[in-house]
Amino acid sequence: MEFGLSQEQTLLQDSVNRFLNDQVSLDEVRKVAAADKDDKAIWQGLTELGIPALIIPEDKGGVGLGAVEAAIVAELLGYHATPSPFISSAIMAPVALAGKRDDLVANIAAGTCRVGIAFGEAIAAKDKAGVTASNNKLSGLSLFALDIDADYYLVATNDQQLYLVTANAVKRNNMATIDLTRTTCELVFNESEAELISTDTEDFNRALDIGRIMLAADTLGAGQNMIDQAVSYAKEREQFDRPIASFQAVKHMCAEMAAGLEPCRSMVWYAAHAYDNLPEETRLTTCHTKAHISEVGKFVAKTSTEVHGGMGFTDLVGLHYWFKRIGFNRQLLGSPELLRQQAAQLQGLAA
Amino acid sequence: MEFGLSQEQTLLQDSVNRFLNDQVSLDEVRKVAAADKDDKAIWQGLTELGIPALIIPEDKGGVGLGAVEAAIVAELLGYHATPSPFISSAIMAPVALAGKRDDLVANIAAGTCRVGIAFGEAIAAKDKAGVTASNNKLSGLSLFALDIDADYYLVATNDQQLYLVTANAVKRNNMATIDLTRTTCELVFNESEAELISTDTEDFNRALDIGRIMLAADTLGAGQNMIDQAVSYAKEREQFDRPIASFQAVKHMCAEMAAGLEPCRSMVWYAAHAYDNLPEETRLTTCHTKAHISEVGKFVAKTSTEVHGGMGFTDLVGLHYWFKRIGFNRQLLGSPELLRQQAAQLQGLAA
Amino acid sequence: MDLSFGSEYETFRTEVRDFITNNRENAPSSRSNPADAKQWQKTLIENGYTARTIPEAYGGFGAKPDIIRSRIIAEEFADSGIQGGMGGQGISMLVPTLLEVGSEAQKLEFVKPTIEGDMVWCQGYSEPGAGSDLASLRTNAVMDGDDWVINGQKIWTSTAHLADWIFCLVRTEPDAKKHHGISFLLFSMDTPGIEIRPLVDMTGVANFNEVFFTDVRVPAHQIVGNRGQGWQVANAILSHERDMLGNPDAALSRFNSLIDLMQKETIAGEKAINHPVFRDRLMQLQGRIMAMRFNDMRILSSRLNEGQDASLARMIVKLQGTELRHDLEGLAIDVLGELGLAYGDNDYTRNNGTWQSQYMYQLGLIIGGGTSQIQKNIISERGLEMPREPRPAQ
Amino acid sequence: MDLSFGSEYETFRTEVRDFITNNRENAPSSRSNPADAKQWQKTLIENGYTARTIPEAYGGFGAKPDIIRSRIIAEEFADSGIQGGMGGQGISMLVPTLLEVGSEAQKLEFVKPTIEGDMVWCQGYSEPGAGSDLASLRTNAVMDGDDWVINGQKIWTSTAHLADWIFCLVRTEPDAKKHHGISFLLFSMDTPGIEIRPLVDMTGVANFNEVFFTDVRVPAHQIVGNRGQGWQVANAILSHERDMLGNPDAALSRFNSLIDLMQKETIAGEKAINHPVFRDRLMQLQGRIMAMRFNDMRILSSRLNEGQDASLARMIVKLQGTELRHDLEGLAIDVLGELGLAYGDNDYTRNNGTWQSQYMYQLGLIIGGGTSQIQKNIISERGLEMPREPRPAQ
Repeated sequence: MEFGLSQEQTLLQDSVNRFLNDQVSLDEVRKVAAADKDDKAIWQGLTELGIPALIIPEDKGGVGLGAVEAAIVAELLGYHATPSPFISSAIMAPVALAGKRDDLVANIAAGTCRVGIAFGEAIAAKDKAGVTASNNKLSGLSLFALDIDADYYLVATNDQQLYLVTANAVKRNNMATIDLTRTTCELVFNESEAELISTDTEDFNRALDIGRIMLAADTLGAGQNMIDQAVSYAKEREQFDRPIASFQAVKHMCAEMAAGLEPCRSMVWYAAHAYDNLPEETRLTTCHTKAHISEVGKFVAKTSTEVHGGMGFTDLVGLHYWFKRIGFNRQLLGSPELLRQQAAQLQGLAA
Repeated sequence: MEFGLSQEQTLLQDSVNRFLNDQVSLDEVRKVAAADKDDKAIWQGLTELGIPALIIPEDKGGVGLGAVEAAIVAELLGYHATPSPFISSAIMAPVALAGKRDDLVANIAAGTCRVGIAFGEAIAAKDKAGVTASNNKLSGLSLFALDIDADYYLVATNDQQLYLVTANAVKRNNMATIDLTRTTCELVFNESEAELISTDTEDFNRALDIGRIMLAADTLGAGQNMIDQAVSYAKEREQFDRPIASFQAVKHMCAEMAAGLEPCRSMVWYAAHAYDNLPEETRLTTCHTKAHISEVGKFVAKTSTEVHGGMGFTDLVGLHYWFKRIGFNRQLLGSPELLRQQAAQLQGLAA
Repeated sequence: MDLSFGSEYETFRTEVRDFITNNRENAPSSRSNPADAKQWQKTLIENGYTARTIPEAYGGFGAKPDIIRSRIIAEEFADSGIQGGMGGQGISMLVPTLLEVGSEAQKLEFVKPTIEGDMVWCQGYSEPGAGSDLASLRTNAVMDGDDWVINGQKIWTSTAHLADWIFCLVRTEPDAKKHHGISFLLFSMDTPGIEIRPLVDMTGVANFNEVFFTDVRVPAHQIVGNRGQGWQVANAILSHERDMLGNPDAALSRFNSLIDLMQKETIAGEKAINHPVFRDRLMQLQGRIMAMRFNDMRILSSRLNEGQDASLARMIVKLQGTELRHDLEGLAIDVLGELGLAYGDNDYTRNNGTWQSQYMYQLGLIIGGGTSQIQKNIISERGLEMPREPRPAQ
Repeated sequence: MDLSFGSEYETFRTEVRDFITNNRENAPSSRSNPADAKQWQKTLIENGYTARTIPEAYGGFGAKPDIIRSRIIAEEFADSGIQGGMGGQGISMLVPTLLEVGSEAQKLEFVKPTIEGDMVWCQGYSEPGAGSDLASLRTNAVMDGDDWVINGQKIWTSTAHLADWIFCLVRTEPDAKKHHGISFLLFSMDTPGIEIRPLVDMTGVANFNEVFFTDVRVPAHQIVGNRGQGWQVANAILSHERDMLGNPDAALSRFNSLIDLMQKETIAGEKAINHPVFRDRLMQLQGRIMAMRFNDMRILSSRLNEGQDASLARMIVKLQGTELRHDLEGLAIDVLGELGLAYGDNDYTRNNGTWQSQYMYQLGLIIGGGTSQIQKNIISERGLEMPREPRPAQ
């Protein structure tokens, strides 16, 4: 029995962490956030590490690892507030496209193709938005689709069928969100040519499950970073002739954050492990994992900002990039309330 | 503009407080809780102060004061965890019986009659309970009716009609609750003779409104007492060679309690004032007042117990009498969730 | 209990309403030029609708203090949606300070131009190293001939880029105990050696500035109070500033916007207001707002009626009010789901993106003007008479 | 990640199950007499299902420590609903202490009768004046001839009225620093001068006792470790005690009862489970329980696999687990509405009134075994390496 990271997993963690430490400084994040740069150089670097190929089977040109390894990477990306299309292109898309468009999957693995994700309206259609399909043509509107720089989009219709469209086939407009480390867009479909990928909602759900686990892992990393920053700031910052870390109020705020977040690490590991190995547990665990971590993350984001005092509120220390990233992860692909409702439904506790 | 207690109100407060300080010690509360005594001696003392007559009009033998004065008294009763039928007999019953059974109202004022309240099933009927009327006879079951020693019960049927029954006409069984400072009973109606008091649900609602305000005021007082006890204990109790009141964690717990409870005082005053003067605001204010104070009270009850450390958990300091009293007030005559639902309905925000 | 203001005041209210009706067309909008705004301010002063209790000798209306009249004026201007008297730190903080402790010459020199909008001020209190522990500030002023020479840095200086003058706390007595080494200086922002850098905050906007002083020379007489008394001079109005944070009227107005939002927005085709979990959270907020509004009435009443103590009620406003607002804005974001993420240049923002910006800004207010932790210290020590933190052994 | 225990352990699990099936009729129930319970305990020891790793020389089974086997035993006995090995503070706390630091004579004298149930112990640590600051305890023992003479008072002594012996912390070196003046003594509860008073708590039950010592004489050799080393002797197992609080398995079992309750109870004619606000709170709890269960797996894994650090994961269990349970019990009360008030002698209690009694008892656990405030000190200081509270100046 081993519920922890293996040596190989620790090596993966170390190598990705080293890259992100070197290449994704706060300055770099700022540049992307300010739209002075896009995420392509970072993605190129991650591609050299094999990240887009991570969960793609070896016979499709991938590395053939699983959801636990993916969660390890997602956590690190969150820790460094890394701009990248990881969750959409490297994780959700290959899961859905496997066996359907293996050519594209191989291109994703090679880093020559990015596939965005437009699932929002299939989860909870927004007013005036929604996507319908007819004769392999899509119509309607999808909001907050992941990745403005994708070559393709994997689109879920209102009834959770999956279609693939090329970026050229749709009208695509940037949608700014609070989180400037990721890009989302409005996709306008007007009888847009599309390729049917699956009518089996289970395919939609599998891609959604792993996407949700990745967002939870991202929040885990981002939250851990905010705690680390808060503790470290509190030790340095002096007021009333002593480090504020020696005030019980500050210590207890940090203790409450750590106590909340620490079990989330096990939760992410378990959800990822279940995704690969325990199909009957996956969906419920996933719903609770994303919902619970979103709530803890909200508390950590607020509290760590408070520990920083006024500095936490400024752009100077840049803490807000993590604050907003946690906020983004909370709402995307299912808010906590929606996920808890789904968890109840899965157990027959709600209609 | 004066939103505070008048000189007369302060005098009332002082005289009731003096009586309770003298006559309702923790020892006295313990005796009633242990059923070594009932609340009759205390009620007799309060009767001599005119408390059962408080809100009964002067021409009916009462003192002719209003809901604000009633709330002042309820708060003090809560502060001292006083066993008494105040809310049922002195407040809710006279409101409902005024103009219908003025003879009884006069007897209540004189302290020669106690009227209990059985409204529970009209608010949210419990499984297998509920009261129906036919030809001035009641059938069914009402649970947690207030006052085991009442001479009459004012009973609300499932459809919120009000009936009066004599205690002899029903089967009455004691129902122990967590709060041993108040008594409740099971009333079994079996074609029990009853007198119709009102078919106008507004009469039911007016009595319910003021009952809810009184429970909120009781929690206000009980909560204030718990904060006072916690602060005073923290100043006395030494650990690590200093009073625990000098530890920031303890100070902040007390500050959070005070910050939560202090606005509740204004809320009770306003709700009581609205009850007498602002009919269009009464019901919404009342719902929110009881709901909000119940939530704050729950926090105060837990936190003040924690400040007391192990002593708070014992029977030795008796803090639990207030803890349980707050718990009782929370659930009776409408739990916070039910009240918030009603608040939404009153504003057309819920069906 | 008497919640009405009485007939005398209702007459006054009618006067205010009439004034507003008759002068509505002269009120400036956000796009008016400065001259119109100043003219409007003068009209308001002449009619006693701003600078009301400031003596005529210093340019004010000269009325006796009357909290209810002031409140009626505030209510009526807020309801009418037209601009009332000018705000800003010069008018709200410096002027009361000068009236209390300034010299006659300072009152004559500064009050009139300030209240008439000809002299805009900013406040130089906080420093990067002096936040909760403001008295540890290190910006220093050294006497050189007849001038103070100032070096150091201030932060959180809102409107520094628009201000003509600054009122500033500086350390002038380095050998005194920290609270006794500070002086309160006034000087022009045109003085050589001042550099202003905008301070972008988490909302993405520069709501504040940093201000750097390098050998800034200020004439010796531009001090308020004596050398080393700056802390006492500043302190009276600091608590006044705290009183302004956590205002429940603003929360109520946002709450009403939130109800509107929930009645309009849909969640998977169903109106948000019909979502029982969100509705329950909405109702919880309404209860909290009610409590704070009635608490506010009690504070007002205690200022009107001698012998009513509402000191604890006042102490808790900032702590409770800012948390309440933060939670309220957060509920709107949750209700909006993915749409709650829209921010900045996005056609799909709701209420101009204010749910997100206020969610963050209110967190700033939880921190600013005395953090929640400092508020809890104050409540426990001054409100509950619990002991201060013991001094650490050296 | 490998969540299975492997085939060797599955074989072991089968053995345990077979044992349970074959011996089920010998297991005592709550109404069995003490002799039967002791006989069952002996059977369990002989088969290695309790006292498993205690050396045979001291009456145990003498197996090598194997966390997984221990866990499998615990799981299977819990699942079967029949009684596993005896518990109590003698077996869970004193025996490990003696095995670690007791003299050979003490091991031989005390371990066997204790694990066989012939010697029941209680613990004398806390005092009215020594709670969070346990090391400030004042019950003292003075050497008189060959005896210690003990005077003082203990509190929170569960099972004192049933215990044969007590293990007790007493101050023997009044001039030493407080942590260095304590000794760890063992003595019979029959010793003259001991008075036991039941301590009723807020649940209405005497779950604990106070114990008073007046000139209690104890032979000098009944000390564990040396004079003044009592704090160190006690401390190793104190942290072990904390590990037992906040167990997520117990929370899961209560959660399942809560689901049952919500499926049965109605609120104004509608099943409680269909109440969206309560259901959302239920699901929040389920998420928290899941997190704590997986956290627990991680702790187990760290004990099995070298190099896996789960120290922070362990440190937070008590804090999170007790709050979780308190909230869970509180939800049940809210769901029950007025019925949630029923307690004690009331035909309408649900689950025997345990929702209320556990709501209170779990609050007791939030306080006991290191309050939540002490837990947060530990997490911040040991887990996050934040500085200790500075010593106050004298």
